[in-house]
This record gives sequence, structure tokens and C-alpha cells, in this order.
Amino acid sequence: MAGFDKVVVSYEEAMSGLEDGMTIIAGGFGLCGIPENLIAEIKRRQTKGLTVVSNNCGVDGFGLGILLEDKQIKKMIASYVGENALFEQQLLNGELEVDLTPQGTLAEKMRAGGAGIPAFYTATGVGTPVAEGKETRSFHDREYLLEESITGDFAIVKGWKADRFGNVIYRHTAQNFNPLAATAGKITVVEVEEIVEVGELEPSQIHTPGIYVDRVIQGSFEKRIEKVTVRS
Amino acid sequence: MAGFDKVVVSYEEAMSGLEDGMTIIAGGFGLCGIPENLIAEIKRRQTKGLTVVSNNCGVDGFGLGILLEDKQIKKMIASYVGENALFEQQLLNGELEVDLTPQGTLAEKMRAGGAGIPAFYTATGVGTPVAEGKETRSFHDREYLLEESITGDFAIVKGWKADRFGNVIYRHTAQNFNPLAATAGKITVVEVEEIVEVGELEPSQIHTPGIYVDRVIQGSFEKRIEKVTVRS
Amino acid sequence: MALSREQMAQRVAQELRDGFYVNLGIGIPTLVANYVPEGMDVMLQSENGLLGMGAFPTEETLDADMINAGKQTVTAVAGASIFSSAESFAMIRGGHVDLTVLGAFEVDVNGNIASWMIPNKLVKGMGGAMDLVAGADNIIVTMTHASKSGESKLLSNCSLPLTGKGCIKKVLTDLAWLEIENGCFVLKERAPGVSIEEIKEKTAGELIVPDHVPEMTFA
Amino acid sequence: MALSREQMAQRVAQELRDGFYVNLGIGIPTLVANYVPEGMDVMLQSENGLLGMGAFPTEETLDADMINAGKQTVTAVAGASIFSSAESFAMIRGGHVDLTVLGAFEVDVNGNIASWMIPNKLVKGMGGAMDLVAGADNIIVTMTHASKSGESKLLSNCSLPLTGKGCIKKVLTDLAWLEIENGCFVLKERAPGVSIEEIKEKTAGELIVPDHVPEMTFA
Repeated sequence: MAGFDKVVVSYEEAMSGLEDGMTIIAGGFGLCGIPENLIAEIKRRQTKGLTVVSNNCGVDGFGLGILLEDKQIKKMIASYVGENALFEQQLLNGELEVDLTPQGTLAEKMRAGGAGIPAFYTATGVGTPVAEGKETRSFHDREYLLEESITGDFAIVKGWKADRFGNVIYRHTAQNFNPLAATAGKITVVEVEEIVEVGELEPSQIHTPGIYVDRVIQGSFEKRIEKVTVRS
Repeated sequence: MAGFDKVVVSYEEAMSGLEDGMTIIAGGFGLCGIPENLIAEIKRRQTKGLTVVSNNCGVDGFGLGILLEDKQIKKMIASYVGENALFEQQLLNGELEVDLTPQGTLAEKMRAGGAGIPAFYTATGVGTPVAEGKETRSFHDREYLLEESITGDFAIVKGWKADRFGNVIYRHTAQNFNPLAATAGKITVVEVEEIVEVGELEPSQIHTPGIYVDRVIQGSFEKRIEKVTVRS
Repeated sequence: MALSREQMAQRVAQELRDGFYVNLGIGIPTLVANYVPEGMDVMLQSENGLLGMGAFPTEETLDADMINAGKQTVTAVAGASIFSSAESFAMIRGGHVDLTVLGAFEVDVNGNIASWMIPNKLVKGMGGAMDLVAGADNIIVTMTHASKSGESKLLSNCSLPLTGKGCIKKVLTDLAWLEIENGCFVLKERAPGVSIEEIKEKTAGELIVPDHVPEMTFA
Repeated sequence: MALSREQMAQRVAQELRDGFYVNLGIGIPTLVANYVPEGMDVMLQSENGLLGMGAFPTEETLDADMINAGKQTVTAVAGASIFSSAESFAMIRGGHVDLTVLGAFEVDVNGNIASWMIPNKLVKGMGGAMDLVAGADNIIVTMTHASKSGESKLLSNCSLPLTGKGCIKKVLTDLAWLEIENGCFVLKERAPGVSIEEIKEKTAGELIVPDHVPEMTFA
């Protein structure tokens, strides 16, 4: 029997079941730790009307930015966008809807979604445009905003190493939103640089336990750098 | 200058500032991963009127149980208590107040306390005695309970290894509530089996980043086992 | 004849599926682990922070830092993960565990469960039970059909303080396998040699008895 | 004379204390790291999930998986920790960061800050700024005292959409160090050679000028 073996061998299989109008939660910060091949597969499939939840929307020609080229994204939930001209243009044309969400609130919404917490209170955004239409409430003499959790039909995640059971570790700051996204997808797909033997990852050092993961695929990555900065 | 060096050399120093009537959040599950020497120091100090937040209250003569001997605990917030006769007796005498909290809610309350989230909604406890006096609210056609976060004047934590900067890792299931408690104390004290060189712990594998930790002390531990079970 | 504890565990084990993540409560549920069908893989979640609980250790591998939610010393299987209590209950409350098996004092036709508190007796606490029943979609309650004094535990309304509201759909007792549908217990299977009459008699809540109620079979 | 960007960073660096965990925003705040006083240790938090940000890498140690919140490649110091975005903002929103330094478009006498959105201009997003100002007790805003066209950025009421409400107490401009107390800006220090008159003129919100306002000193 297949048991807990979650490895798939093609990107087509990795994203099978993705349909028009679905919500996708994506890991990554800027271009760091983004599931670049899973994004490329979404482009190949030409799935339309997507809601994408991700801190950023890539750049022109790379990362989530490539899904703009054929107008696959209907709505973007992000904390910082507009690193690309196409995004700006579609936004101004009204072809793209954007829900700007503070970065910490976005991270917490994903975590809450995965953890069965439908909503939480936060001080972030009180008195700002983010608070419009949202309830506020006082705890210990401070005002807080009610924020609801986010879940997705798919979560797409970039890991460093995974075993066949879907246990994942991330490398350096490529962790970012990835472990949160991983918890919040009905179907969670993780692409990694290396698939290791079951038992090779130290149990207490696993970032994403396999229970959250449905499919694992090994890929090769360009890992483009947005701002190369070096000291002399 | 001291910089980030958080190592103290005596248990007296480790718990300095503890006063009557304070709230202490303690890591540990049963007798596993409990800060046994920090608890012993609280007994030595004879601090009274304490509110203790911990999943359990130790056993007669060990762990938090020893704080019952001189009636140092006024109120216990826990998910499961009464593994010891003294606890039962003080509870029936009305000398001890108990606030029973579901285990997952207790863990989440500590995490929320450390994370600046004053309250969250959970399905746990709806329609049960836990819901008495608490608000409920519907999200997506399901009823949830509003639960407030917990913070403490002190958090007492048992780690495995720490560096001088207070970065901590836990061993096996001795992790349990410890990393959550660590985030929720105004003063967080961690006792560990070994203090390692700064830089020895892999940054992405640290369970508790030093920013949460105020004091670190190296101790030796009895690590009593509550239920020894072996296979033949 | 009423099922033994071991038979109850065996019957519950028939509900396991390959690749299931399962949380087993203390008592009869724990025994389910002994009857995982040949060639099937399941992974046991222990709410103190262990996914992939293994067998008890040997004297040599006994480790105070390696326990389960029942505070027994255990081992971890290859591919296990270990995490904090908050992460553990994120899994549980987020609905990621495929099957939860736990004991109870009472269950009623509305899917309510009472399992943690008997008024005027010392209350030890709910531990993780309230989180488990609120978080899981797929729960099996295991208990005897009636108390030792013969009082039914399958009620119209739980008489004891609840552990969870409207969350139970499947109950295995020593006499029967029942499912809760539309405010009734539906008798799905009976223990070998147990009559429908006996089950009717010992079920206080409304019971629907289909035309054919098969006996349980054990491999 | 108005402070240069480097001098502004230097002045902010005087507010650092040994053992501080500090989050530095993009722009002038980033430069503060260059002026940590000799013998003092501070640790830089980068909200994408790094505590203990180090220098830029060399060509040889450049690593795409190692960036800061400004998306620049960086290194980690010994004793650094790396974690998820949720954990990073738990630190920030839980008030564990000792000092946050960030830029702004406007600040007002009630401690409101506007730093992310200019209506009718393309909005790129608030990133982590709203979390940073809501979570920190100790925030320093760095900005020029007035716009290029001479309009004050220190107002009675922010005119732009807010980033945070009532959360700013300290402002360093190119002309002055000010603190916000009881609904007023209090002039604490002035840039060397800058007159109180000029500061008054360029401060639209109510300004309290103590009898003695020292000039800033730089080591």
C-alpha cells in the first residue's frame, strides 16, 4: 500500500485538481523561497480566476509575476505588491483586485487557518484603512481589530529537504511564509531540492510535519535574487 | 559590556524578583520537561499567593507538587490536575482555586500571550462548562468561543541546550509547553542541561530564539518518570 | 455476547485506512494500535507533541524525555515529528487528524459527548479531550453500552457536563456499532450473539433498527 | 545646518543600548547599523524571519536563501536564529523587540504615523510597517522635517491614511529630536547650527520649546 508516501514525479500530478476560481496560498518572501516550478505549472495549466494569497506577487517574468501575463489571477491578497509593471497596469485597468494585508496579519491569518482558529484580535491596523469594515474591541484598555483566518484550496510551498512522508525542513530565510502556507491548504504541495530517506530528518527539527502535506516533488530551482548586495 | 549574555550561575539569581502574588507560567507535560530546579528554588524562597499556569501540577513531592506543601499556590490554571493527594485536599478545603482549561486552548493562550494577540476564537469548549461566562460567535455557520491570552510575570522553562544568548532547543517530547511558556513571561528563565557555544546551534533549528529569554542557567536534573512502560 | 476490550479495539481497527493519522485516547482506544491490519500504515498522534508514536521502549532505550499523552514512556517511529503543544493542537483543531478514538461516560442522539466530569466527584480536568472532539471530523467513541448498574450510556440528552456539542457520529459499545444520524442512533452492527432486543433495552436515546443488522465479523 | 542622512543615523544610534534587539526599516534606519557604539552589542531583527542580521555577504558567500526584509542578500551573525514569518511577527507584535526605527511621510501630535499610502498614487502595500508600529513600545521615526516644497511633516493631524494610531513617541528629523507628550511635540535637541526659529517655522503641529534646547553632539 502507498501508506504515507507522498512523492509524485511530475509537476502535472503535483498540481492535479487545480481548477478555475480556486484560492492558492503560496509561500515565499520576495523571490526567496518561492515554489517557482509549481507556479510555472499553474501557468502551463492556464487556470483562470485564481485568488492568490502570498506576501508578494513576484516580479515581471518570474515567480507569481508570470501568472499575470495571461491574466490568471483575479485577486491578490498580499502585504506588498507592485514590483512589476504588469501588476500595476492590471490593477489600474481594474482587471486585478488587491486586498492589502499587513505582513504580520497575513502570516497569522495563514497560521490561524491551518490551526482551526477562525478569527483573532490584533492591534495591527487599528485606525488605518485596514480597519475599514472590521470590528474593533477593547482588551485591557487597548483597541484591537478582529481579523479572520485564511485557508486555500491549494497551498504551494518551497522546502529544502523532505522525506517521502512529507516532513519538510526549510533553508535559512527561505522558510518565511512557507510553513504557514503548508498548514492552510486543503491540498498542500511541497517542492523541494532534495528528497531524503525517511528517518533522516531529526524529528524535533522538522519545520513542517508530514500531516500537513499531501504531495511532495523534487525539482531544480533557479533561485533568482531580487537585490544582490555584497560587501567589498 | 554584558551584551546578550544571559547566563546566571545561581538559582537564587535565576528567580530573583519573584514576589508574592505573581503569576508564573511553567513548561512541562506531566513530569516531562519540567523546570524542576527552578520550581525547587520557588519553594526555597517561600513565595506565596502564586498563580501558576501549567498543564499539570506535578505529583506529591515532585515538580509543582512541592509548592503545595507550604501552600504557595493560590490558583492553578491547568488542563489536568489531581495526580496528587495534597492537591485534592487543598482543593476540597477551598485553599486552592483551579481554573480548568482545555489543553489546546491553554497552549494557544500562552502562544497568543507571547505574540501580542489578546484573544482568539476556538471551537473547543462550546456547549461545555468551559464556555460559561464566555462569549460565543458564529463564523461560517459554526459556533466558536472567545478565549483570552495569558501572560505571566515569570515564565519558567526547561530546555535541553542553550547558548549564552538564550537560544534554546528542547529534547524529544520534553518540548511540549516549554517554547510557548518562554514567549509569555515578562521575565523568562530557562534552565538547561548544557550551555553550548554561541554559534553552535543551527539558526534555523532553534526552538526558542533568545529574544524571549532573560536568564539561562545550567542545572542537573532528576527527570523522574511518571509511568515507566517498557516492552518485554 | 458482549465484546471484550480487545474485541472492541479490533472492531475499531477495521475503521482504519492506509495513510491515516490517528489520535487514540487512553484505555480501549490505546489497544487499537495492536490491531492495525497487515500491510496498512497508520501514524499515531500523541497530543503532547509527537506524530509517529512507536512501541514502548526497552529497558535500555527508556528515556524520560520521550512520553505519550498518557505519560507512558514510548518510542518514535522512523519519519516521526516532534513539536510544541501549540503546534500539536493546531493539527488537532485544524482538522488534520484523520481519526480520533476516545472513551466517554455518555453520548446522546444529538452527537453530544460527556467524558470528563461527574458532578460531586473530584474533577481532574479535561486534558485534551475537548480539543480533540471539537477539532476532528471523524471520531469514534468507545464505551460500554450501559453502566455496571445497567443504566444506558446512549441517551436522548447527556446528563453530565459536556466535553463537546454535536460532534459525535460514530459509537462502538460492547454490544453494538451505532451511527448518529438526524437525531437518532442507527444500529449498524451488533456484537456476535447479542440480540437486537438487548440493544434496544439498553439504549435510552431513540434507536433506529434497520431491517437487517449484521453481526460484527472479526478476522 | 540640517543633518545628513549619515548624521541622522548617527543620532539614532545614540539611542541604542547594550543588549537591544532592534528592527531597522529601509532607508536611513538601515544606516543606523553602521554606528553601533564601540563595545556595545545589538542584534538586528529582520521581519522576514531573521534575528541576528549580519553584514552583506561577499561574492563567495552570496546565498539566494539568505535575505533581509529589504530583499537584500545578507549574512547571519553567530547566535542568530531563523524562523517563520508568523514567529517573526509574534516577536514584533508581542512587544519583544526593544527598538524599532522606521521612516514616515507624516507624524502628528497624537502619535499617529502615516508612512505607506499616498492617495491617487499607486499603493504598493504596507509590508510589515503596521505590525511594527502597533507592536513596539519604543519607536523612533526618522524623516526630513519638511517636504522638498517646504511643507511640514510634523502635523496636528496626519493628512494621509495612517500606518498606526497613537503609537509614536520619538521623532528624529534632519533638524531636530522631538518627543511627543500630551498631544504636543516637545523639542528636545536641535541639529548643530539650526535655529529654534527654523524648527518652529517648519513644525505645523503644536510645538513646546523648553528654555534650554541643546544642540545634538556627535562623537
